[in-house]
This record gives sequence, C-alpha cells and structure tokens, in this order.
Amino acid sequence: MDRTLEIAHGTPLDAALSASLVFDVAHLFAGALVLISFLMLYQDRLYALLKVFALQAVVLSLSVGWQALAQDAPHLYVTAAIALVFKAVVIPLALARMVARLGIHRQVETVVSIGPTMLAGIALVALSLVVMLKATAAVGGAADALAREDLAFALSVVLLGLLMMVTRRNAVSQVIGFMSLENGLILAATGAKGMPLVVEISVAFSVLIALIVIGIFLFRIRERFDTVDVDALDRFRGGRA
Amino acid sequence: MANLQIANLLVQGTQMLLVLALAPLLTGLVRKVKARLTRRRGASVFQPYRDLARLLNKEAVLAHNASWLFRAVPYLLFAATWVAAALVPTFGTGLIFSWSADLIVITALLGSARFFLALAGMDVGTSFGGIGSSREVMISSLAEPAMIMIVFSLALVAHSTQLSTIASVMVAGVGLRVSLALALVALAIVAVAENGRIPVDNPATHLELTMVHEAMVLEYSGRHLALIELAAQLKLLLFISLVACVFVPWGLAPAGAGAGAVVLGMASYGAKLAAGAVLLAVFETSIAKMRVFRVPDFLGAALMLGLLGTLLLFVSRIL
Amino acid sequence: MALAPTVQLLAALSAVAALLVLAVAGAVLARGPLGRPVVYGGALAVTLLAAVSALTAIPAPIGGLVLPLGIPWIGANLRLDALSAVFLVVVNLGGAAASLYGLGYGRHDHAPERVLPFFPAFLAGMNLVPLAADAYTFLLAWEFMSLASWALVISHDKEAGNVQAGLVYILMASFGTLALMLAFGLLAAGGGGFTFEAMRAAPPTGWAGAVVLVLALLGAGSKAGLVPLHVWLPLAHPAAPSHVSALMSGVMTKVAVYGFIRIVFDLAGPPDWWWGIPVIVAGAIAGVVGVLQALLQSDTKRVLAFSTIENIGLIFVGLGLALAFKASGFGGAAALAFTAALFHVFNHAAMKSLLFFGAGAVLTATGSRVMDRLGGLIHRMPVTSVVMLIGAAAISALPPLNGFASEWLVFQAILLSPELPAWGLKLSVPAAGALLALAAALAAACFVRLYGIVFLGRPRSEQAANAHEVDAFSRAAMIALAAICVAAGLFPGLVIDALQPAVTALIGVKMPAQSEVAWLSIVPVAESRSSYNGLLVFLFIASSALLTAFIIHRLATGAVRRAPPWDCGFPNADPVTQYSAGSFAQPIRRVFARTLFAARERVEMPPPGSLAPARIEITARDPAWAFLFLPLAGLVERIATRANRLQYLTIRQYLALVFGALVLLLLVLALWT
Amino acid sequence: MSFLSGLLVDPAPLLVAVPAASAVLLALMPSYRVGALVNVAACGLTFALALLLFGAPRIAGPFLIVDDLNIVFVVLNTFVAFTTAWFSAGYIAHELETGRLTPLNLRFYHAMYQVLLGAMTLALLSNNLGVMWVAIEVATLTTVLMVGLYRTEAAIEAAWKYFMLGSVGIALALFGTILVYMVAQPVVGEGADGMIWSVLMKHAHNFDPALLNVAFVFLLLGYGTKVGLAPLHAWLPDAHSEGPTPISAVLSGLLLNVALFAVLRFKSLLAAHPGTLAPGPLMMAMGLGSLLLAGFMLYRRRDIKRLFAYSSIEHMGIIAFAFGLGGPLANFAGLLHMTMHSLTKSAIFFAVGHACQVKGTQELAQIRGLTTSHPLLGWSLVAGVVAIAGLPPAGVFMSEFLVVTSAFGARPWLALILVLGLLIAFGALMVKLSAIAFGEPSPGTDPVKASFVPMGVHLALVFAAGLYLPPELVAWFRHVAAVLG
Repeated sequence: MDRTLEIAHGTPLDAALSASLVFDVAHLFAGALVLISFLMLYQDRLYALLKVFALQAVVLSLSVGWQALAQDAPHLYVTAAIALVFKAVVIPLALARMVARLGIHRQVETVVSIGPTMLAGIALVALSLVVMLKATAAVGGAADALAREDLAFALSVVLLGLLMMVTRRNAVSQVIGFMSLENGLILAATGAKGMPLVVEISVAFSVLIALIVIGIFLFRIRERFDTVDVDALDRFRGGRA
Repeated sequence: MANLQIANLLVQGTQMLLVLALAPLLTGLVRKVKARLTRRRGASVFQPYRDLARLLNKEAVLAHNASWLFRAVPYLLFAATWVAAALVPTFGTGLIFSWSADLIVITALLGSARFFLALAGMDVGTSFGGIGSSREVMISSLAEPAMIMIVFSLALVAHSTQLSTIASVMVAGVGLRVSLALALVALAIVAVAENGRIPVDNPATHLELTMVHEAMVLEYSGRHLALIELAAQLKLLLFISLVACVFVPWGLAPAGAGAGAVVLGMASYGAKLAAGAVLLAVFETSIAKMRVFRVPDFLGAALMLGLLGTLLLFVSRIL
Repeated sequence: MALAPTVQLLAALSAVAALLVLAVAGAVLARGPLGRPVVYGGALAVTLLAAVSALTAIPAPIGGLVLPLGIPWIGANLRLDALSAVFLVVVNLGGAAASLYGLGYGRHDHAPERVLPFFPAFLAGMNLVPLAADAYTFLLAWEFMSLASWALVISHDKEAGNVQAGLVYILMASFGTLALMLAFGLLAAGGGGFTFEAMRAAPPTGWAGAVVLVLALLGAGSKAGLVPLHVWLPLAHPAAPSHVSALMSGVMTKVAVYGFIRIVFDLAGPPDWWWGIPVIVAGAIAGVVGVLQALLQSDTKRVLAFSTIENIGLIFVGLGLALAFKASGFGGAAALAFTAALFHVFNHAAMKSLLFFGAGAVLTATGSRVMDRLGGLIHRMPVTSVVMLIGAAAISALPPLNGFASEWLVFQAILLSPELPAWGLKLSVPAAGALLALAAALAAACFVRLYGIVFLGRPRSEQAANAHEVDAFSRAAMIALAAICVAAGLFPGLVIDALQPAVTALIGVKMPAQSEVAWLSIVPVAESRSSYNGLLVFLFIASSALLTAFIIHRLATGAVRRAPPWDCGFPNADPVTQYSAGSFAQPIRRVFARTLFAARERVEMPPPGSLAPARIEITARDPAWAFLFLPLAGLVERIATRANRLQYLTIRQYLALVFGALVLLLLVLALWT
Repeated sequence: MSFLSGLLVDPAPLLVAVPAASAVLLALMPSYRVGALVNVAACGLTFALALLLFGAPRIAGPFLIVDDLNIVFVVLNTFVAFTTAWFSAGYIAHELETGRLTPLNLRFYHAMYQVLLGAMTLALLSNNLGVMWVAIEVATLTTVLMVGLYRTEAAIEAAWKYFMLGSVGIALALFGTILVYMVAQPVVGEGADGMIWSVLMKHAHNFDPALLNVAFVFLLLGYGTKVGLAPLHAWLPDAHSEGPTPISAVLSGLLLNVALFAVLRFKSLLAAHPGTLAPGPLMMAMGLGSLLLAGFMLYRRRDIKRLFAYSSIEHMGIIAFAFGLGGPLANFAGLLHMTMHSLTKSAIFFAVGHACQVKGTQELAQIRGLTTSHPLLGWSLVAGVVAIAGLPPAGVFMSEFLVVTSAFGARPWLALILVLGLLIAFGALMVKLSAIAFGEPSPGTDPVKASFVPMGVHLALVFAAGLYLPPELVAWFRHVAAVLG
C-alpha cells in the first residue's frame, strides 16, 4: 500500500514506469467492467444476475480506488467505498430478499433471447468505441489517453445497462440494468480528472433515492399485484382510448 | 347635326310602330305558308290581328290566388320585348337610342322578359305552370349563353357590341369568315329555341306533356293573353330582323340617309322578313318535334358552335 | 416615409374602437332588455358614420398611422388608401343594414347572449382588415374576424349540424390564415420587414412571386369560397342568424377579396403574364359550380350561400382579367376589368344582404327555411315579396338593375382580351366567358325557382298559409338595400367614377370618366364600341308598359273576373301537386348535375293497391367533399389510429424508444465527418 | 434597512431558501387549511422576491448566477407557481369533500409543492452544472411522488412509468454533464471551475467541438426526456392525467420549462463555439416530430387531461423547433411561445380541473355543453383553448406568426411541415372543444365554488400579450434571444 503511494509520486524513472502501469491497470478494470456487463446480459437466473452485479460493483470500487490512487484524489476513496458497500453488498442482498419475499420466480424473462442480445451488445461496444475515440481523437494529448479509454468503456457499460433494461422483462432485472448503467456513469466520472465531489455525491444520492422510491413502489405494487412484472403494471392503464 | 338627330328620332319612331305593326303579319305569314306546305288552305295572313283584337276585348279571367305579379307580367313582357325589338335596326341603322343598349343588353332584355314570364307561370300554383317554367328556364339556361357567344363572335369581328356599328361594318363587308358561318348556324338554332318553334316547342299544341311556352301562359286570358301573344310575335320578328341586319345587312339605310334610301331600306326589309318567314315555315314543316330532353343537346350544339367561333376569332387575332 | 393620419383614418379607427366597446356592452347587457337596442342601435350609428367617412376617404389622400401595438418593433401599422376606403364603404353599408335589420330580427333570438357580444366584434374585425398595413395586424384582424363569425355560426349550438358547420368553418379559416401567413413570410423575407411598406419596397422576384400568388389564392380563396375550398360556406352561412349570414355572405367574402387584391395587386410586385390564368379559371369554375349547386338545394339560405360562390367566381374572373391585362400592359383594359370586379363587389354585397334578409324574414314569418314548406307568401308578405323580387332580378343580372351593369362590364372586358398576346389566355378567356354566360343564365333559373317556390303559387304548409309581414326595422333594412340595388343599376356611371381612385392606385390607369357622357350612360372604352344606359332602358320599358296599359284599358276593356284556376280542366288540386323545389330543378339536374355532382333520383313506387305513398329521393354529392376533404379526413383518422398505438406500449418498450433514439444519434455522430 | 438593501443587491439565495423553509414548515403543519394559505403565501413571497431580481445586479457567484436568461424563467415559474397554489387551495378543498385525499396526504402535498418550487428555482439559478442536475433530479422525484398521490392503480402506474423514464433520462443527462466537464477540464483546468457556467461560457470558444457534440447528444436526450420531446414523451400524458390537476398545471407550465432551460443553456454553450455541429437540426427534427406526433395523438384522446397533456407536447415541439431554427427572430418567438404556453396551459388546466370536479369525471364523453351548463367556466375554457390553438388576439398567435414567417423565409420545406402539424393539432383541438363546450350539456350542473381569479389573470395576460408587449420586456427578450444565438 505505502509502496504504491511511493510510486505515485516517486522518481522520474519510477513515474515513467508507473504511468504505463497506472494506465494498464485502469484499462484492465474498465475492460473488466465491460466484460462483466456482458456476463450480466448472459445470466438467465435472478440470483446469478444479482451475484454478477455485485461482482461488477466490486470491480467498480477497485477501479475507483485505483483512480483515487493514481490521481492522488483521496475523496474518490469515498466513492469507492460507497460502491463497495451499497452496490456490492446492500443492494444485492436487499434485492435477493425482495425476490424471496415477493416470491418472484427465479427466471429472468427475456424479450430477445440471450444470443442476439450479446451480439447487439458487441455492436454497442463497437459503436461507443468509434464515437468516443473519434470524439477525443482531436484533443489527443489534452484529454489524457487514460480518460479516453475509460470514457469509451464507460459509454459501453452505460449502453449495455440500457440494453439490459430494454431486453429484460421483470422489474428486478430492470433495476439491476439501471444500476449497472450508473456504474458506467461512475466509471466515467472518476475517469474525469479532478471532477468535483458533487458528482459522486449526486450519484450516490440518486442511487439512494432510486432504491428508496423503487422500494416504495414495490411495496405499493405488492399491495395490488402478485408480481413486480412491469408488464403486469401496464395492464392497468388509464384512459385506454 | 340637329336635323340628323331629328331624322334619327323619326327613324326610331317609325321603326317602333313598324315592328309593332308587322309582327302579327309575320306570324300570319308563317302560319299561312306552313298551311300551304301541308296542303291546307290555312287562315288568312291577317288572322293574328283579328285574334289579338278579339282577345283584347274579352274580359280577363284570373285565378283566385293570382297575385299582382301575374297581372303585371304581360305588360312588362310586352314592353321589354318591344323595346328590344325597337333597338334592332330593321330598315335603317340610324336609331337615335341605339347607344342606350347594345346587343348584350338586348339579349338581357329578352332574358328578363323570360324571367318574369316564368315567374308568372308559377304564380297560380298549378302543375302545368310549373312544367312550363321549369322547362323554359332549362332551355334558356342553354340558349342564353349560346346567344352571348354569338354576340361575342359578332362583336369581335366588328370591334363593337353596338348593333348599328355591327351592321355598318357588315355592310362595308368583312369577307367570308368561318366564325361568322358558325355564328349564323348557332343563331338560327337559338332563334328557333327562343321563339319556341318546332323542333324545340310547338306553338300550336296544347298537349300537356310536350308544351313549354303554352304551359306557362295556360292561365292567361283576354288582354293579358293578347299582350303575351303579341310579345311572342315581336320576338320572332326581332330575331328575323337580327339575322337580317347582321348577316344580310344590304339595303339598310345608313344614319341620316335621304327618303329614297329609307324607302329602299323598307322594301329590302320586307323582302328579308318574307324570306325569313318562308324559310322558317319550310324548316318547321320539314322536321318533327323532338323530346324535351333532346333539346339540351340541340342547344348545346349551338353553344359549342358559338364558343368555337369565338375561339377562332381569339386565335386568329394574332395570325 | 411616415404618412400623416387623416381625419377619415382616425374616424375609422374610432369606429373600430366603438364597435369593440359595443361588443363588451353586448356581453354585459345581453340578458337585459337594453341589450338589443343598445348593441344594434349603436352598431347602426357607428357603421353609418364610418361608411360616410370612408366614402369621403376614397378620393382623399392616403392616411397612415403607427400604433405601439402588435409586433413591438414595427408596431401596428394602419393605412387608409382608396382601396381600403372602397371596401370600408362596402363593409359598413352592409354592417349598417345588418344592424338595422337586427334591431327587429334580434327580437326573435332566444339566446341573445350568444349573438350580441360577437356581432359588433365581427364588424370591428371586418373594419380593421382593410386598415391594416403590416402582416401581423392584417392577419390578427383577419383571424379575429373569423373567430367572431365562428362564434356567431355556433350561436345556436343546440340545433343539429351547427356545431359541425362551425368546426368545418374554423378549420378552413385557419387553413386560409396559415396560407396567408406563409405568403407574408415570403414577402417579408424579401423585404426583411412585416410592414407593407417594406414589402412594396422589395417585391418578391421569380418563383417567389408565383408562390405568393398561389398562397394568396388559397388563403383568400378559402375565405371567399372559391371551389374547391368553398365547402365550409354553405354550411356556415345558413347556420348563423340571418343578419349575420348576410354579413358573412355579403361582406366577409368581400373582405377576403380585399385581402387577395391587397396581396396580389399591391404587394406581390409586377405580375407575370400567366398570373391571370389560374385566377380566371378558378373564378369561372366557382361561378358554374356554385350556381349549379344552388339549383340543387332546397333550403333557402343554402341556395343563397351557393349563389355567393357563383358571384365570387365572377369577381375573381374580373380580377384575373385585370391581372392579365396589367401584365401585358393594357392599362385601360385592366382598369375596366378591375372596375368591373370592384363594382360587382359592391353590387353583390347589397344584393346578397338583401336576399338573406328576405330569407330571414321568411324564416321569422313561417319558421322554416325549407322551400317545399313555403309558397304563396306574395299575398301574405307584400313588402318582403317586392324587395325580394328586386333582389332576385338584380342577382339574376337583369337590366336595368345593378347586377347586370357589373356583369356587362365584365363581358366588355372579356371582349377586349383578344388583344392579349399569350396563347394560354387566348384559350382560357373565351372559355371563361362562356362559363360566365352559362352561370348568369343558370342564376336566373335559380332565382326563378327560389322566388317562384317561396313567394308564388299556393302555400305548402300551415305556417306559410298564415304568415305575417315582418317588423318595420327589417322592412326598412330591406327597402334601403333594394333602393341601393336600383340606384346603382340606373346610375352605374356614378359608382364607376367613385371607384376610380382605387383603380388608379392599383392599376395606374383609370377608366374614362363616365360623368361627362351624355344621358348618364356608361361608355367603358369608346362610344362606337359599346355603351349602356340603364336609366334610359328603364324609362323605355316603364313608359311603354304604362302606355300599353293605358291604351288597352282605355280603348279595349279593363274588365276582370275571378275564377278557379283552369289548369287544363283539373279541379283545383291539393297544393302539393304544385311544382316543388326538387321537381322544378329536375330538367336542369338531368342536364347538368348528372355527371358533375352524380345527382341521382330514386323513385319508390308502391305496388298497385298498396296505400304507401310513392317516394322520390334525390341524391347529389359535392365533388370537393367526395374527392378532396373526406379522403383527407379519412387519412388523418387512419394515421391517428396508427399513432395511437404509442399510447399503449409497456414501459420497457418506451425505454426501448429512448434507447433507440440514443443509438441513432450516436450513429449519426459516428458517421459524422 | 441594510437587510433590505442586501436583499435588493441579491435576492437570489432567498429565492431558494424561502421555499425550502416553508417546505419544512408545511410538513410540520397539521391543519391543511392553514397549510393551503401558507402555501399560497410562500409562493407569493417567492414571486415577490423573483420580481426583485429585475433590480438585482447580474452576478455570477460560485453557486448562483443571475442573468437575463434565467430571470425570464424564474419570474415566469414563480408567478405560475403562485397562481397555481391559489387555484390548488380551492381545488383540494373539493378533493377532501369527495374524499379522494386525506388531510395527511395534503400535508405531504403542500410540503412537496414547496420542495418542487425550491428545486426548480435552484435549477434555474444555480451556476453549477452539477447543482442544476441535482435540482432537476429532486424536482422530478418530487413530482413522481405527487403524481402517485391518489394511489389508484392508474396513478401508481403513471408514477412508475414517469420514474423509470425520468431516471434513465437523468442518467443520460449526468453522462452528458460529465462529458462537458471533460471538455472543459483541459481548458479551464481541474476542479470546480469545470462546472461553473460563467466560466464555461467564457472559454466556450476554445473547447473541443467533437466531444462537445457527444455531450450535447446525451444532454438533449437526458433533459429532452423531461421536456417531453418525442420519442421520449411517454411519461408525460399519464403523469398529467393521473396526478392532481394543480400538479398537471405545474408540470406543463413549469417543469417542462426548467428542463427546456437546461437544454437551452447547453445550446448556448455550443452556439458560442463555431466548430460544433449545429444543435439546430437535432432540435428542429425532434420538435417537428413531437408536433406531428402529438397532433395526431390528440384525435384519439378520451381523457380531457391527457388531451391537454398531448397539446403540451405539441407546443414543446413548436418551441424546440423555434430555438432550433435559431436567429434573433425565432429565438424571440421561442421565448414568447414558451411564456404564453405556460400561462395558457396552466389556465386551461385550472378550467379543466373545475370542469372535472363539476362533472365528476375526466372522460371527454361525459363533459359536454359546458357553455350552457356553466357559462363562465365554459367560455373561459373556450378562451383558453382558442388561445392555445393560436387564434388571435392571444399571444400564442404572435409567436406562431413569428415562427412560421421566419421559418418559411429560412427553411421553406420545414415551414410547410410545421404548418401541417399546426393545422392537424388545431383541427383536433377544435373537434374536442366543440364537443366539450357546445351542444346539449351533460349531467352535472352544480356550480363551481372555487375562485376564477387565477384563470382570469392568466387569460387576461395572454390575450393582452397578443395585442401589446411592453417595450422593456421586448428589449429584454431580444437581448436573451441574441444570447441564445
């Protein structure tokens, strides 16, 4: 631990070496996040999905932590902690309990079957890479390469999260999709060097609110429906003309 | 100048009386010739005068619910027709009031006469009056535009809608024009229709389903009927003199001409009328009356001819 | 250059203000006994004064004024020139007559609070349109006029079809306004400003001018009732109370004509040679289609509404000729055609208001607008029947009345058109002339039918049998208008001369002054070419008729005997054996309407011995509805039904939409170079 | 005195503080009657403070910024919030009678109302991208809760739909915000400066255009979801129709504007930079799309509040088109149209609220012949719809006139589509209006007890605006229009 700190602000040689190291590690984490997003798309059982999501949260917190180290921005540790505690532990457990309590059947009902979804995901990753690299190409040095890479991956995580929300039927998996989307946001935010704390707070804040309100809704829904299948909600629609 | 005015005034006056005097005779002549052509002796050519006199002295029988309009119409009809007839050059062009109304106005005068007659036909509220009026307006709704088209072609040739001007231009001679020939045919058709002659209508019939003009005036009697008859005769005269002064204008006494010219004009006019009467009679005897709903085609032809003539003139203007 | 406000301009503006005040007063007093006298009396006074001041304004110098209203940086530009003055005269004469009539007619209105506030507002709008001198003020007044008249159309909203009529009306009105808005957008884009000054300064060039012409034809035409944009007119005009129908038919359509003239003759710059053609063709078609449909109607006010379409057609033919002549540089001929159009604007305003008043009188007297329930009213309503006869004769273009005078001028203009160089015109003008002549003859037939069925014959219903003449106010209004019709017919020269300042302003040339011509006759071009003297013709006819009557009664007999009608020996049959509206039109229907309107007759003859009555059912359809508007409505409905599925997607599908939009935009960026 | 002068110098903080404080107060206040009055009073106070902004200097502090653009929005918002509170006081009384709401609900409702107001004002005034984002987020969540207030299945579903779409939108907006920071960071350096409006605007010209474009795409979609532009509009109709009517008015009149304000901010950021791909085409495309879609959707509506919700989408489309078209004239028209739409639409919702209460339903089929059964209410509704349909002398007519004319000059074909859309929507509105206002009235004739003043004030303003705009307002709008580029 203290050794890495030394590396962070050490001799020029070490710095040169560490620069590449920093880059590689960050890149590794970002790539890992994308990979895990794909894994989430791949899951067809809720519990497994929750586990994978927790894994993604863990990797996210690692990546954020690494960023904190690399950028020497201690406040990022907070974010890392938030990610670790809330997303990796609390939320998955809460959702697991909810699934158990509401007796939601364990299958993830898909709209589009797994295979095509994966293909679409790959296309999305390609798209985000093209967009981001093109967009940042002009700046070149200005926005440092690390941020560029992270940005591309962050965008892909966001898009994959959306894809998950769109292709999964029941509410729990949609919520998970939404949160993995926010993971992408955090990745991007931390990638942006020296972005004020306000962002992390807002993200945590929004996730918190999101969970609370979703909770409220699940309860209200519980009062009326036997399932949190969103389509079931859609059956009751005002003013069907 | 002044004496020219006086001369014109004289011409105008004499013409007004002349047309009034000649109209019944013309009708009588037509009837006579028709009778002859159908191997009948026929009544004397002066019979119409006697009829008129007889009718004039009878009391007028009015239906109970006949309105003031019913009684006013005969006079309006007669007056309008008479004024129209008085404005068509017969033996001389120098009519003092010719400028007060051109050919379009004359057409319109006849139109208003018909308008009121059709109203009168509906006034008493009998089914036959209705038949007559509705058929009359149907016929006129085609005859009038045809007439207007004829007027157009004449006016385009003569650069004027003023009859006296047209006549003098014609006298000067415009050469043979296709459009004029078309106009002549159209005018003939319109004249037949306007005067309710065979094949459009039969002035002698009272067979309910075929009559048009007679149906309208079915309720009229006495002096009213006399006026209507006289108006009809005037109209016939008017059309024949119209054809005469436009298409065979020779012999017309120019404005302010001497007595000799006037006498010559009168003579030629008489000849033209007689010729017209004979032609009409021959035409009427030689064909049969057509069904009411063939009439539109007949008149449509006139309209098309008139339009064709006008178009030709429009186009030929730049050639 | 800033114009100084003239007295007349200020007077016109205060008239508008006064009318708006009256509108408020109407809203307040509507239920009370004071409402009717205050509103109509006030409107009568205001419009009369406005008419007089506008009359004096025609030859007066142009007055201009900019109020700090409307679009802030240009303000509300107001301008009173000869053209505006002419139309203000028309508007306010019509308005005065309608107000006078309303004083009596309004008594029978069971819901005055739905009429009184909007009637003066409507007048105010129509007074403001001719004064507007910038696009915004113009369209504001224009659409305000539509809005007020819409409220009047639906004033009897409980009666079947009225709300529907109002709907069609307001839709077409806003279509027209949008078209004009686009036209102004084009004109302003040329000049950069919305003021008419700026537009005149930089008229559109090339295709822009043509587009402006088309848009003006659509915009003003839809309000004036040009075919096929006329469909609202026969629905809306009859739905309104009769004095409002008179205003809409007689006056508002003229305001639309004003809009067309203002845009095309004044703002759109020098015309191309072909500009006249679409206008002439549209006018001629409107003329024939309008009158033919009028012949098919059996509702008095609908007949009148369709006849309005015909007259608008005549006016537009005149305007089209004026355009063509102007473009080809025949100033005199253009002046003649333009004068004819303006003259007919004036005439039709008078005639049509008169006729609608008459229809309204019949409605109040018998409670019916259905011709087949009327008849024999000439005995019960002496005054109404006389003035209606004058109106019918005038609108049927019978000499010596005013309708004939203007139609005669149009024909004279047509007879000058062979001089036009362009082939398109050479072919279209004579055809238009033939169509006009046809329309005129059919109009005569139409009004013989209307008058004959309604006023002549025997009453076809109880109400008709014991109808009573209407109140003095209504009679006064009708008599006044009839007098105008006769006067304008006997002394057309005076009207023509009065119109000349407007003609000079827009054409550049004016007709020879008619007041110099001897005997008050009119000579449009040259004595040798054509001349007409209404007064003299009238005197001839009158004198010879009287003379004959005198002679006959003196020399022959004047005896009269009353007897049952002869009718070929039938005993006097039931009134229903008379010719009805449908049967009277049957020959013309068979000749003209078979193909054009797919008019069909279906006869149900019961079998022998059956007591069921024989029935005849007459059906006809308006091609504009059948081929244009109903398909359009259907299309909108279909698309709406399709689009409505979007209301019922699941949340996930909505998210998919968002997702799709995002991916699409990212793709755009990715492909962006 | 010094306090007052200080107030005059900078009322901005109080604008946020007052609603926040009164929110707490209302949450603690047991009596709903007093609550309603306090609510009105608080809104009135906020409005008064907003008016003070005119005199206040245009300052850009670290947290708050006061410039011409947001003053327009703040004043408009606080005003409509004030009148709506007034209307709601009368409205909820009736809701209690009918038992649709409990006093407890109302405590929550009033508190939330203030939170919403405060959040919106903060969003408008904040000088920091992040804070603005948070504020809009809070406002959204508040409205979500209020939409769900009735706890009917339909209401909950509407709220849920609103919540899901809203949070996705907000997430996209956040991503866009991050991107903006990354664009700014190399230029203005790390740290808070990268999110400060005033700073960003100063350096906008040497930002990297390519990345800015990507950012704008996300921001347009993110905040566009709140604006209700097609195809992101799905939440809007349900949220409007299921929540309490005052909330529908607030949504249409205020929240949409706030979101639009955010989009405009970023648009001006891009406009300040020559090299970016013009945001105009995107906004015009989405605007026209919304206009046409809403126009067609109007025909099939059976719920009166949903009907006017779609009309809001239609007008947001027009506004977006106007701003997308750009240029002083179109921007002016856009601002004017936005103002007029807020006033008119909230007035319409007031009328609709009364209508629904007297007729006891939201079904269009059950609401007929209002001008006969309730003349004042009926004619006010007619006036409102006539105004929103762009008939004179309403101010909407002026803005539409300006949009159409300027558009036809610049982009004829788009102008034709615009006119087509206007005509379609107009037709639909008139069809519905004819049924609502005219003909034989439907049952339900008990008189309206609530006050007509808010509605009257709004309509009066709208109709006056079509005839006369005060020169100060105009000059100021034109200045703002110039800023928007």
